[in-house]
Amino acid sequence: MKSKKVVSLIATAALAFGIISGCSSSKGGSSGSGGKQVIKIATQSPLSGGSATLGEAIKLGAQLAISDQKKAFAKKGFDLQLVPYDDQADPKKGVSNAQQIGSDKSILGVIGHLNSGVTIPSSEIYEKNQLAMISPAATATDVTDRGLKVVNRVCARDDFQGPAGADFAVNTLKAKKIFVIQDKTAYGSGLAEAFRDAAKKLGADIIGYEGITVGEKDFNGVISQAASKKPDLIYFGGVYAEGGLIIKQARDKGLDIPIMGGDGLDSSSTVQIAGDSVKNVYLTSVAGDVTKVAAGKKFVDAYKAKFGKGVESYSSYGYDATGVLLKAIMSAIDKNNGKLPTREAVSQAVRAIQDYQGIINKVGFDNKGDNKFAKVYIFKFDKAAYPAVQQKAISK
Amino acid sequence: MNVLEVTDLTKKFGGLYANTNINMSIKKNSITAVIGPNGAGKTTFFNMITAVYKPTSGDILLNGKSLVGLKPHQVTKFGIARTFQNIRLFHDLTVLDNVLVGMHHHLKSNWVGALFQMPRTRHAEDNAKKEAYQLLEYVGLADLLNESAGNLSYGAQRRLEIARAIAAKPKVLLLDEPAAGMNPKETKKLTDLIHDMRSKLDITIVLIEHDMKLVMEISDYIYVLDHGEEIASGKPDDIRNNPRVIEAYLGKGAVANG
Amino acid sequence: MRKLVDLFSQNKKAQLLLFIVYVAVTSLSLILAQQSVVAFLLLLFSILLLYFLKLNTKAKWIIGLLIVAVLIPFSASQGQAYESYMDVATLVGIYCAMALGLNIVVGFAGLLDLGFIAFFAVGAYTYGIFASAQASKFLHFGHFPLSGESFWIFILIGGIVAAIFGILLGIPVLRVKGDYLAIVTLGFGEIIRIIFNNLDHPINITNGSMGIASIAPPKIFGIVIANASQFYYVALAILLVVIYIVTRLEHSKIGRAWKAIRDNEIAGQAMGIPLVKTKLTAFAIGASFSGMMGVVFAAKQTYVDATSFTLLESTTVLVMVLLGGMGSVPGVILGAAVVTILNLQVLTEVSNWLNQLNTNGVISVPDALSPAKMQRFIFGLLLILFALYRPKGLIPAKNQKYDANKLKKSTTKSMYVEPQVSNDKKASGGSEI
Amino acid sequence: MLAHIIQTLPQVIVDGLTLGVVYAVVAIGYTMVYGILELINFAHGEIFMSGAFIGTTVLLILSSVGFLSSVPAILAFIIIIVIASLATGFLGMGIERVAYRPLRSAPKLITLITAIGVSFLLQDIVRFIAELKTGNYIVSAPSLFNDKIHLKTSAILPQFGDALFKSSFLVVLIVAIIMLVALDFFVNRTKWGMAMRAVAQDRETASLMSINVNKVISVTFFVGSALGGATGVLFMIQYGTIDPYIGFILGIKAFTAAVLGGIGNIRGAMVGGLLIGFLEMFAAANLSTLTHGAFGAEYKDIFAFAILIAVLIFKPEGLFGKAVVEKV
Repeated sequence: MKSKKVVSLIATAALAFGIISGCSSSKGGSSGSGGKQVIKIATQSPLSGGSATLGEAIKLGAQLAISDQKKAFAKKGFDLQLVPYDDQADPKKGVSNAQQIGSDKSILGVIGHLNSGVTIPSSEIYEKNQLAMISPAATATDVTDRGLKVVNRVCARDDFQGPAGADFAVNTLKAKKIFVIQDKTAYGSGLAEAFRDAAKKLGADIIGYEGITVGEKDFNGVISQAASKKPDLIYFGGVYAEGGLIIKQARDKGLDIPIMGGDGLDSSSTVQIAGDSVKNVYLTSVAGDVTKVAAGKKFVDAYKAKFGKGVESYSSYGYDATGVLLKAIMSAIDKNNGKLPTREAVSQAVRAIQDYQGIINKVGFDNKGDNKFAKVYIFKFDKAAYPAVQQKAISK
Repeated sequence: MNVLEVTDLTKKFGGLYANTNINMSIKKNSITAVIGPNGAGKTTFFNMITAVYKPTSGDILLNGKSLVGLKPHQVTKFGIARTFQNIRLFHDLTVLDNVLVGMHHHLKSNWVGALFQMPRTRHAEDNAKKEAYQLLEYVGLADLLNESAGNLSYGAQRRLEIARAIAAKPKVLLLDEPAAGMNPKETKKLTDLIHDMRSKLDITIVLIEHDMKLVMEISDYIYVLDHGEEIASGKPDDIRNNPRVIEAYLGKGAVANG
Repeated sequence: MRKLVDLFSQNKKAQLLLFIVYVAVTSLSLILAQQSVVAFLLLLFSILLLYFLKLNTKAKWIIGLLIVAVLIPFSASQGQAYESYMDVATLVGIYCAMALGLNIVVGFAGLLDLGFIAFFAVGAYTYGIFASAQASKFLHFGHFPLSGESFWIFILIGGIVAAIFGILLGIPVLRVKGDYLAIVTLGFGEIIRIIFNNLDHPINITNGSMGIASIAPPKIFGIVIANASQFYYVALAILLVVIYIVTRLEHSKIGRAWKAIRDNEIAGQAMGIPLVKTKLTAFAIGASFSGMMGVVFAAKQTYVDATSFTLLESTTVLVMVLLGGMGSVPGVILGAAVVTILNLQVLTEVSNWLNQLNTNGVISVPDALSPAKMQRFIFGLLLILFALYRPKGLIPAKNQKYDANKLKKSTTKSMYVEPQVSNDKKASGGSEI
Repeated sequence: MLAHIIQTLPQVIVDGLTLGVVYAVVAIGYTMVYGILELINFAHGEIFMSGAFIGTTVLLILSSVGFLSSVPAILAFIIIIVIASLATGFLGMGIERVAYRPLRSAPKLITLITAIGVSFLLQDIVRFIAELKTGNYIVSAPSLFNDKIHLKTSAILPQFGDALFKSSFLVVLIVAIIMLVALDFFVNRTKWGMAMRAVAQDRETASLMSINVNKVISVTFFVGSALGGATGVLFMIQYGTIDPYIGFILGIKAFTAAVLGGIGNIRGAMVGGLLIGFLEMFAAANLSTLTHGAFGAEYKDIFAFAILIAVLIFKPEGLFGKAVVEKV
């Protein structure tokens, strides 16, 4: 009996100390290299799970922006650092991370999240900590409609992207009968709903509105249903993992009609999964084609050189969002006579930004935190290659 | 007076008859043995009485009330407790807790009472524990009250099963091969215990047993089953000399030769 | 050396002294260090030490409560990471209560439930729907959202609704046994999640995959509870109630009945235990703990959607129970604390640390191996190792010991008057073990 | 409404058959292990997934060395499926040896929990190998059989629409049928199959009859896992994209199929798999038509689980199983 108890005690102690020793060295000092004051920027995006490709892009974009501006901050006596957090696309994890981010006083701003479902609860914590958040990708209307002071985004809202897609589908592609599929996530449903409502208003006939299960590989049932109803266009609200397969399986069923999706399809993985079937696929994205402008080409090259992979849709927005944040921090530093500004000052400075020249488009926040200059871009895949060809840019 | 009346009890598994038209009348405060070769359907018979199996046809009456269609725990409440051929104790519970579980149906305590530590519940629990301890003393396991039941020796486990069964305050106690695996000394003590239970606790006992010495010594009345059918019944002496019984046990030749 | 250890394990005063020194040092370091996860964890660890001290139960409870309710919040509040620590501590509380609920079902009653998180979801949605504008979308009377004061009633309502779900699930499901039960509950958990994720049409009850946002924070005496440090006390209070209920029930008639049917269903029935009723009580009570904490969770997050209630979550709670020790209340609490902290704090911290080393070029660990992504790997390994080498968990379940002397001095008259065969019980009972 | 359902029926049957045979072969893996050990091998879905990944790896290696262009696709396919099934067969044996055998006398709950542990472990190991190699754990493979086949079902009955499928469907179907027939032969006609059935009946008696029980169990795991791995390859061939999490939900559905057919009964598992595959496809295609839009395709999984629960409640022994009476 006695020995059992001792064993269990030792086992527990070993486990606990194992835990502890693991993070004993993780104590972040408040002074960085060369006695400079540390300014940290946190990113929160899914680095694991089904949308990791997109989450990773945000992180890398931010990383590039920070390494670009490290010198400028060093001149002022600050050491700029990035702390990436993995929210696993899980609201609970996001909130818990947000608490940790909030408690690290050297963090002056957050870039993230990818998913609106995670952004909404986490931003409540940022608000309490007066910590500025700029999302490159959360498109749900609720993100900014709650009127939080610290919440901003550089991308367009669902109620802009969805209708813009609907407009293109109905008026440009002349689709009369549209079949809508969505992935039953906050992102996919939000977008698909906005698209559906707008398309209805424009006079299109929505002949089906079906949900699929994220993580599955066989969508033939829904596609058969679609095929039998002979639509002019299929719209998919969701991300590439399912989108790519839906495109492929629809083509296998002889559906050579245009298929349209949102920014969740704006990834190299879509092409990888769908292969040649990706031809005649349209997508709306809140991020434009970076290669269209000179600054963008430079960005693409720098990104490739640094990380060894091509840009994804949100790479540039991750970069821009970080750029906006850093600009705000810089101006807050200047206002504070070169000393470390407060979080409050930074979040005010972020909201005050009216005219920041990003890689593709400008950034300027309205009183809710939405980007006044946000645009929606329409792309089309002509061949099995990423990125797709930009067709049109739509402003508000 | 008969406590337990079984009439035309039949159990069919698929196309196989495990018990066919069994009739028994068991007198109050008697010791009755059910014997028969392996596979004669003795345990099936016990299982029907305790509602583990539902009879295909026939009736079981306890003090005139039918038990057919009841759930096993209801049968216990009516006053039948049992032990098992392959011992079924609550291995991870202590010896005393095992006995306490036996008192489940007549223990006046419910979970609301337990939550709020109501005096009535507490009182009932205290008394139950004392009673359980006395039962352990009775079967000779009092020293082991805090031991896990699974750690007991074979003989002790058998006795604990009996203690647990009488904790349910049954009118009829069914013992399924209580002496299996016991040495002669243990068997002797078991015999004493069974006798004592009958005389002191006013319990009617029905037992399945292969140890003929024990059966002959202890029983008031014996039923013999073979191939699911009742082939003989009577006092020990009658059964000892019954040719059908000898045939069942030793085969046809045995009778012809003898 | 061995003697010294023995001596120390006997000496109450020395133990107590060392314990006090330990607590003082860790809480001081937590106060002085601006942000030290280590100090925080070490301070939490003191609870475990306390558990192994040779003190009487009451003293342990008082000391433990003082540490948990006063010392930890106080020491943590001196640093910047206050809210972060308290958030983790709140989640520890929530998961402890859930794990204790599951422990009733799995540990006591021996029913493997792989869909346990469904009840948490039920609780969370119950509060979420009525404490936000969501309810007005399908109810055409009453004013929604309900005010934050309703939170306190909703803790009860959430528990009751979850218990009802537990019974509804139990009635059909309990007809199957063992492995089948595991699969059916798993299926049921998934069904509940899918339904919550889809129930925005035909009637919009849960707002589907968009989730329910802007859930009213609780209010008491006009004070709005919005910070993790405040939720901590709510969670703690409920957890204490849960612990009280669990320990009381464990040593009551129903607790014995649960364990009896776990050990041997057929013998349990033969001893007069109504099988279905007993199992259903286990399901209902276990579920109600989960439901109560679901309410707290919804209020804390101010947002609920179905992504928080996946199968991985059910398994996480199961890991807690198994790691701590099935059927062991202190074990399960420890298991829940270890897993939650591991998940939320340690893995994240280690990943961040590795990442820092990566960016500074000290070492190069590929992203794929980041510990934060290894949750399944770690859980899987823990499950296998514990099942193989320590199936009874960190703190194995212990049976309540009875004092023979107390039971001997009987005042009541029993029907079993004099022991007959107990004369030579040594020979027949004890010696053969 | 009915016209629409009839019209899509040929296509639904073709698609349901594809998914159904995948379920059926995976279900057999569950049923074999359950029949012999009374253990739900939770990790079986992950063995299926591992098979898919091993197959993809072999395929990618073959295509990178230019092997694919020089030989017919069917030969490459045979090489891939053989390698994958051998590898997963040994994987299954190894899992049994390490994680299940030491626990054979332990309570079932514990074994079930290790099985869940193994399943998590495999998911993550495959995930980080895939991620290390490709930077993304969703892996796509080049397709081997891409010809489209047009089945003129409308010629049979004018109400029918036509069905379209890829040639990979035929490969999947034929290989699955070959595997099912071979297995049936193996279990019912060979010495090992007889030993397996004997061990499933009564382990102790079998061991008295000089059957090496451990060896038989190992063989069972090998055969079941090899089938699972081969099915993974079929899945990869048919759908082209895999990730480390495909095994879990598919495993549960395949288990549902095994239960539906009567667990322990190999032919039952086949029928159950086909039935579940077809019902799922039918639900996805027709639920919203049937309920006038109240419930859409997103409810199809509820459909599958509801069937499982209903079967377990009303006919726990399954459609083809025999009721077991517990010996008291």
